[in-house]
Amino acid sequence: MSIIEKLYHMTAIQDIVNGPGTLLMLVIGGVLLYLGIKKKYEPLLLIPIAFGLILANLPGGGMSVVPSEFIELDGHRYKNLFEIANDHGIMNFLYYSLIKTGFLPPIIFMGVGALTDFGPMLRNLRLAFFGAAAQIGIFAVLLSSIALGFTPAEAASLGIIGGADGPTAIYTTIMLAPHLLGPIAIAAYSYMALVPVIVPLVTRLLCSEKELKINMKEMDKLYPSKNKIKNLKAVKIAFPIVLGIVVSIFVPSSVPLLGMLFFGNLIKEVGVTVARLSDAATGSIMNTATIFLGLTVGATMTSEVFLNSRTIMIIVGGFIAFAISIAGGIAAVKVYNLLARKKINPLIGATGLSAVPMASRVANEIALKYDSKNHVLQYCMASNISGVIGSAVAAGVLISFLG
Amino acid sequence: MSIIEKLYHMTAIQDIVNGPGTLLMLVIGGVLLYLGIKKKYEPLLLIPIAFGLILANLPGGGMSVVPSEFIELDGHRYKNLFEIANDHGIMNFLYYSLIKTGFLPPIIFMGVGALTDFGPMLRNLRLAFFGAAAQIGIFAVLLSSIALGFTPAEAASLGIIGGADGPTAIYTTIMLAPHLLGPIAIAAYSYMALVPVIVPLVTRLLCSEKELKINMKEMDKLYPSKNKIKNLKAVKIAFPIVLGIVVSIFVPSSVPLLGMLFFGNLIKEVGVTVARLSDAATGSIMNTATIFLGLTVGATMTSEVFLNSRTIMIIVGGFIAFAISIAGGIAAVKVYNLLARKKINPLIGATGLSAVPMASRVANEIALKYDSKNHVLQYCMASNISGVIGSAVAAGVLISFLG
Amino acid sequence: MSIIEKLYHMTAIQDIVNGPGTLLMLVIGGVLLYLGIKKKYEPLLLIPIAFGLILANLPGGGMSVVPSEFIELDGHRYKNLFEIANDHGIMNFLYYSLIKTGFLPPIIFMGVGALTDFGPMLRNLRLAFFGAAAQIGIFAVLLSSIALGFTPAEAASLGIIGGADGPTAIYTTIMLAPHLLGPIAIAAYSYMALVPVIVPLVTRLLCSEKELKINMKEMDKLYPSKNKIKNLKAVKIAFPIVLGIVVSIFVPSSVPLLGMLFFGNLIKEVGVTVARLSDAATGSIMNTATIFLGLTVGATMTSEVFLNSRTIMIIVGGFIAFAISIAGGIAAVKVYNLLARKKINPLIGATGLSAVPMASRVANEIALKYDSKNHVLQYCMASNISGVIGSAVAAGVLISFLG
Amino acid sequence: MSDLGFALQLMGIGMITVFIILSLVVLLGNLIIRFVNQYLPEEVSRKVEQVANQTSDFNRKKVAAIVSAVKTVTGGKGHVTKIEKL
Amino acid sequence: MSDLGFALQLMGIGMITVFIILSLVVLLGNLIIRFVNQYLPEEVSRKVEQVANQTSDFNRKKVAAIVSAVKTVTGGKGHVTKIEKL
Amino acid sequence: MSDLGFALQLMGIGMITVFIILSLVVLLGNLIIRFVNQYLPEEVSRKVEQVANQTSDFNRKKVAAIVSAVKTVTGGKGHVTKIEKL
Ligand code: NA
Ligand code: NA
Ligand code: NA
Repeated sequence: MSIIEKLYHMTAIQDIVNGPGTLLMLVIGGVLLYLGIKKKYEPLLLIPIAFGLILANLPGGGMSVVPSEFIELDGHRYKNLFEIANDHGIMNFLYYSLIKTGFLPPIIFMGVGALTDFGPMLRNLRLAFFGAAAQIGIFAVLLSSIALGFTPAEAASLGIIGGADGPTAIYTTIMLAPHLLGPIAIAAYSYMALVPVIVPLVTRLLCSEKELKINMKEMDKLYPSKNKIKNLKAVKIAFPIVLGIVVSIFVPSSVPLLGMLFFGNLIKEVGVTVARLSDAATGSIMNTATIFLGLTVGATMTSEVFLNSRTIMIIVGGFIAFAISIAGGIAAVKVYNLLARKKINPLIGATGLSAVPMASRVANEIALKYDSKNHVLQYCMASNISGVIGSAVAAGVLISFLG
Repeated sequence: MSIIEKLYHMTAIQDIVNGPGTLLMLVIGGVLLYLGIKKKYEPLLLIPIAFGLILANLPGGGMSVVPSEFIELDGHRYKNLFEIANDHGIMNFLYYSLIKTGFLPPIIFMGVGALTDFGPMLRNLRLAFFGAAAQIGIFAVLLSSIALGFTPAEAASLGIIGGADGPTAIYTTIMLAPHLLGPIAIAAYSYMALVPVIVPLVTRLLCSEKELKINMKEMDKLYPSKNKIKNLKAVKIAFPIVLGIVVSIFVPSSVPLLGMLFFGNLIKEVGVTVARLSDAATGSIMNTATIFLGLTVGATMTSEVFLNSRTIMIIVGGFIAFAISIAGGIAAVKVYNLLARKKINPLIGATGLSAVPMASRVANEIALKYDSKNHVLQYCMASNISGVIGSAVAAGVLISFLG
Repeated sequence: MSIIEKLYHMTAIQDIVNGPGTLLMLVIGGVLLYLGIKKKYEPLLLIPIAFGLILANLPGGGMSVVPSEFIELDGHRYKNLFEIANDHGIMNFLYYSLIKTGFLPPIIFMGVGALTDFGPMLRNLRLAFFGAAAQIGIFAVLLSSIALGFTPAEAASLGIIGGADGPTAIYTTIMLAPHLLGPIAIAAYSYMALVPVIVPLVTRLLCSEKELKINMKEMDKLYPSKNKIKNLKAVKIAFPIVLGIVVSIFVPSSVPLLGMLFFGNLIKEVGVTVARLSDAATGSIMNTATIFLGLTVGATMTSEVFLNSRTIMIIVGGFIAFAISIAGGIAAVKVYNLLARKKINPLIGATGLSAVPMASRVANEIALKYDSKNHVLQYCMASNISGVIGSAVAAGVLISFLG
Repeated sequence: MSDLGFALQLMGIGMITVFIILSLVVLLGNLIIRFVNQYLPEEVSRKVEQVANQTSDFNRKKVAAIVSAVKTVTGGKGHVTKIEKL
Repeated sequence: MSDLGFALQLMGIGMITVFIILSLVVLLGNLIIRFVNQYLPEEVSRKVEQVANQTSDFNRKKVAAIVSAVKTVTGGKGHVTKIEKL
Repeated sequence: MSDLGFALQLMGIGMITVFIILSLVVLLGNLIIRFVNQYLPEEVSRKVEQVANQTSDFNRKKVAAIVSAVKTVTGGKGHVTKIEKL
C-alpha cells in the first residue's frame, strides 16, 4: 500500500463518502451553533451540545456515544468505566460515568436551587397552584405519543419536554428512554429559548385584553392577604427542609432532583456561614456539569440515532407539549376567576409552565404592553417557580411507573 | 388495582408506617440542621450531613448508602461504579467512588494544608511537643472501647474522634470501620464545634489561676530563643517537603493524609507562581469535596445503622476522648514546668488537641480573662497545628496495625 | 515480637535500606522541586510532578502508580476503579481514572483553547505554515530512537517531546507507551522551561545577524496584505468551528486533543453569554486537572521505572527533538526567503516549535537585541500557535499508525 | 390493559399527584409562615430586610473585596474617603 | 518491512499531513476572512474593537465588582467621584 | 494475645510514634532554620517580611482587582487619588 493510500485511510474522507448523513448532521450542528451564538438561544447548553454533536459525527474521532449494548456483558454485568474509556474513548467515559448514571441533572439542580429565590412564591403562595395546571401538556403529549406508536417510556420522555425544565427533561429521558436523549434535550432547550415567541402566541390566542389587564397589585389592595411574613429568612430556611421531606415521602422517585434542588436552596438561604458551599454549587460545580452535560448529550446524536422520523415527531411533540402546558395554566386561572372574587391575571397561569425566569419576564412584558403600570413579574415568578416543582413531581411519577 | 392504590404504593407512606425509626431519624436530622444553621456548629459539614441523613431516611428515594455487601460479587470482586449507580442510585455512586475509596479526606487535607500557616509553629517549635501528649485521648478511649466490647478496629475509629480533626477521623473510620462512619463523623464535628465549651471546662478543672496567668511573651523575653528565623519564606517552603519525606518514612500509612497536607502547604508557600493551584485546592476542589463528603456521610445513617446503643457509646466515647486529649496536653505542660525554668502556660497543652484554629482562639480568650494583657494565641497555634500532625500520625499507626 | 520490632516494621526504614534507589529518587525529586520553585521552570506542573514522585518513592505509603499488569484480569478485562482504589490506593484510583483513560490532557487542552487568542495568527495567516516545518524534530528523533532500539511506539512518544507541548506529549505517551510517561512528561516540561536557553542557542548557530534584523513590520508596509479583517469577532468564532471540522476529517485521532482545544477557544470567543463556561474551563477545571495530572504523572516514577538507561536516552533525545524542531522551522524560513520577495525573520520559524507563549517572548527579545525597534512578538505568535496545531496533528498521525 | 388506557390512568395519577404536592406547598408554606410569625417573629419590616439581605449578599463578596483591597494597598492605614450620592 | 523503513514512511506521512493541515488552516482562515468581510462586515476598526473587547472582559468581572461594591457600601447612594489620570 | 493487651501495646506504639514524629518536627524544623540562616539568609526583618507577605497575598487577588478595575473603568487613564488614614 502506498503512502498516499495509507494517508487516505487515516482520514475520515471515505466514511463521509459512504454516509452522507454526516454532512447533514454537520449542517444541523451549524444551525444549533448559529442559534446558540447569534440568536442567544440558551447558549450555555446549545453551544456545547452543538459542538459535541459535530465532534460525534466526524467518523474516526471516537467522540460519539455508543449504544448501551456496546457496554453490556454477559450475566447482567457491564464494562467498567476504565474499560469503557479504553474501548470507546473519553466521550463515552464521560457519558457513562456522568450522564447514564443520572448524576449530572441532580447536580445541576443543586445549582439551580442555590440560584432560586422562593421569596416571590412565599409571598404569593396561592399562585403556586397554577404551576400544577401547567403540567397538563406533559401528560397530553404522553397520551398522543402512545397513540402515534411510541412506547410509554418514550412517550413520557417526549411529554416531559412540556415541563419546560432542562435538567428534569434530561433526567427523565436518561431513566426512561436514553436513546432519545439528544433530540429531547435539544427540543427542551430550544423551546425554552423560544418562550418569548410561544408564550405570547398562546396567550393572545386564549386571553382577552380585559383579562390581560387584571392588575394583581390592586387586587392585593382590595383583598389583602392575612399572612404577612414577619421573618422571611426563617421561613426561607424552613421551607426547603419541610418541602424536601414532604416531597420525598409522596414522590420518592423525584428525590434525586427535588432533594438536590432543596439542598441547594437551603445552603443559599443559610447564607454567609456556608457561602463556600453555595458558591461552589452555583459556580465551579454547575459550570463544569454544564460543559460535560452539553458535550455528552450532543455526542449521543450520531446520524443513525438522530436522522429518523421520531426526531421530527419529538420536535413537533415538544412544541405541542409546551403550548398545551401554557394553555393549561391559563385555563386554570380562568376557572379560578369564575369562582373567586379576587381575580388573577391569566399570565400567571401561563408562567406555571416554568422556564424560569424567562417566562415571567415575557409575561411581564405582555402585561405592560396592555397597561404600562401593570407589573406582574413578582406574581408570575410565584407560579413560575412552582412549575419547576410541578414538573419534577410529574417526572417522579413517570419514572416511578415506567422506569 | 385502583388509581388511588397505585398512587399510594408510589408514595413512601407505607414505609413510614412500617418503620417508625424513620420519623426519629428525621427528628435527628432536624436537630443537626438546627445545630448547624442556628447554633453555627461547623455548618459547612453539619448541614450537608443533616440533609444527606434526611434524604437517606426517606424510603423509596434511593438516596441511602447501602452496606458494602450489596456491592460485593463472587471471587473477591465488586460491582463497578456504573453498576453501582444503576443498581443503587447516585448517592451510592458518590459514596463508593469518593468516600469508600478513601479519596475525599486526603483531598480535603490538601486544602487544609493550603490554608495552614506553619509560621507560628516554626517560631515556637518547642511547643510542637505538646501536640503529641494531646493524642492520649485517642488511645485511652481505644482501650476502654475494647473493654466495652467494640472490636479493635471499631474502637480505634471511636478513639480517633479524640484527634479533633474531621478528615483524619473520617479517613480512619473509612479504613477501619466504615459502618460507623455516620455517628463518628457527627461526633467529631459536633465536638469540634463544642470546643468553646469543652476546653474551658477541662482547663478550669485542671489548672490553677496562677498557671493560666503564665505570660509567654515575658518568658520569651526572659529566656530568648537562639534561632531567629532570617528567611521565613525559605524555611516555610523547605518545611513541608522535609516533613513530608520524614513522616512518609516513619508512618507510611499516614501518607495519604499528611502527604496531601504537606503538598497543599507547599503550593501555598511557593506563592504566586502556583497560585492557580492553591486557589483550586482551597476553593473549588475543597468546597466540592465538602459538599459531597457531607451529603454522603449523612446518607450512610439509615435508621437501621444509626439507631442502636453503639451510637450512644460513640457519642459518649467521643466526648471522653476529647476531654482526655485536652487533659493529656495540660498534664504534659505541667510535667514540663516542673523541670524547666522557662514556664509554659498550660493552655498551650490544651490546644495540642488540634481543632484548628478554634481551640487556640478559645484558649486565648481564657488567658485574656485572667490577664487582659496575656495574648497566647500565637503560642497556642504552635501546639494546635502540631496536633493535626499528631493525630494524623496516630491514625497512621492505627490503620497500619488494624487495617 | 517486641514493641520496638513492631514499630520498626511499621516504618519504611527497612525498604530504604534494601533499595538505595529510593534515596536517589528523593534527590531527583528535590532537584525537580528546586527547578520548579527556585528556577520557576513550569512550576505549575513540575512542583506537583516532583511531589508526586517523592510520595511515590517512599515505600509503604501506597502512593506509587502500579504497572497496568496489576489491574489486568483474565479475558481482556480489568479491575474496576473501585477495586483499583481498594487494592492500590487513591493515587492509582486517580491515575487509572484520569490519566490512563486519556481524560486529563484533552481537558487541559480545552482550557488551553479558552486561553488562546488566534487573533495574531489570523492577522498573519501565511506564517502559520512555519508551524508545520517545526514538527520535523518529532519525526527525526522517532527515526533515530528506533535505530537505538526503542520500539516504534516508544520512539514516537520520545519524539513527540519535540512538539514542545505538554498535554500533547502526555496524551501521545499515554496512548503509545504509558510506561515512559514520567520521564517524557518531565523532559517535555523541562525543555519548555528551558526554551529561553535552547531557542537562542539554536538561533545563533543557524542565523546571521542580517537575517535576525529582518523587520516584519516594514515588510508588511512594503508588501501589504490584501485581506484586512473587517469583523474580527465573527472570524474568530467561525475559525475554531471550521478548523475543528476539517481537522476531524483529516486526522480523526487528533480529535480528542484538537476538538477540545477548538471547543475551548469557541466558548472563549463567543464571549459574555457563555463566560460561565470559559471561566470554568480556564479556572476550576484546568487547575484541578493540573494538580491531579502533575501528582499522578509524578507518581508513575518509581525507582524501578525511572532509574535505567532509557530515561537518560529520553532526556537526551528530548533535547535533540527540541533543537531539530527549532532548526526545522528556521530552515523553512530560509528556503522561503530564497523564493519570496517579502522576507521573513527566521525567528518566526524558530517559534513554530510551539511552547506558547514563551518561545515568542524569547524570540522577540532576541530580535530586540539586534535591533531595538524590531518587535516581532505578534508575528512569532502566529507560527507559535500554529505549532500547537501542528504537533497535535503529528500526534494524531502517530497514534493512528502505532496505537 | 391497553397502552392508551394505561396512559390515561397515568395522566390521572400524575395530575392528581402534582396537584396534591403543590397544595402541600401552599399549605405547608402557610403553616411555616404562621409558625415562624408566632414563634420566631423578629419583627423586621420586609423591605428593610430585603435590602439588608441584598446588601449582605453583596457584602460577602464585593464589599469585603473592595474594603480589604483599599486597606491592603495602604497597609491598613487607608480608607475610601469620598463616596458621594448618585 | 523494517522498523526503520516504517519510521521513514511515518515521517513522510506525518510531515505531509502536518503541512496539509496547516495549509488548510491558511486556506480556510483566508476563506473565512473573505466570507465574513463580504457577508458580515460590521465595519469595526480593529483597534477600537480590541479595546472594547478587553474592556468588556474586565468589565464583566472587575468593574462590576468595584462599582457594585461601592454601590452596596453606600446602600446604592454612592459612587466613585474622583478617578484621575495617571 | 487478648484484645486488651493488644490495645495497650498499640497505645504504647502509638504514643511513642507520635512523640518521635513530633520530636522530629522540632528537630528538623530547627535544622532547617539553621541551614537556611546559614546558607540562604537574605536578612529580612521578620516583621517587614510578614507584612509584605500578607500584602502580597492580598495583592494577588484583591489589590489587583481593585487597581485593574479602576484602570478599566477609566480606560487606563484613572487611578485612585484619595486614600486616607483611618
Ligand atoms: Na414545569
Ligand atoms: Na489532633
Ligand atoms: Na509544536
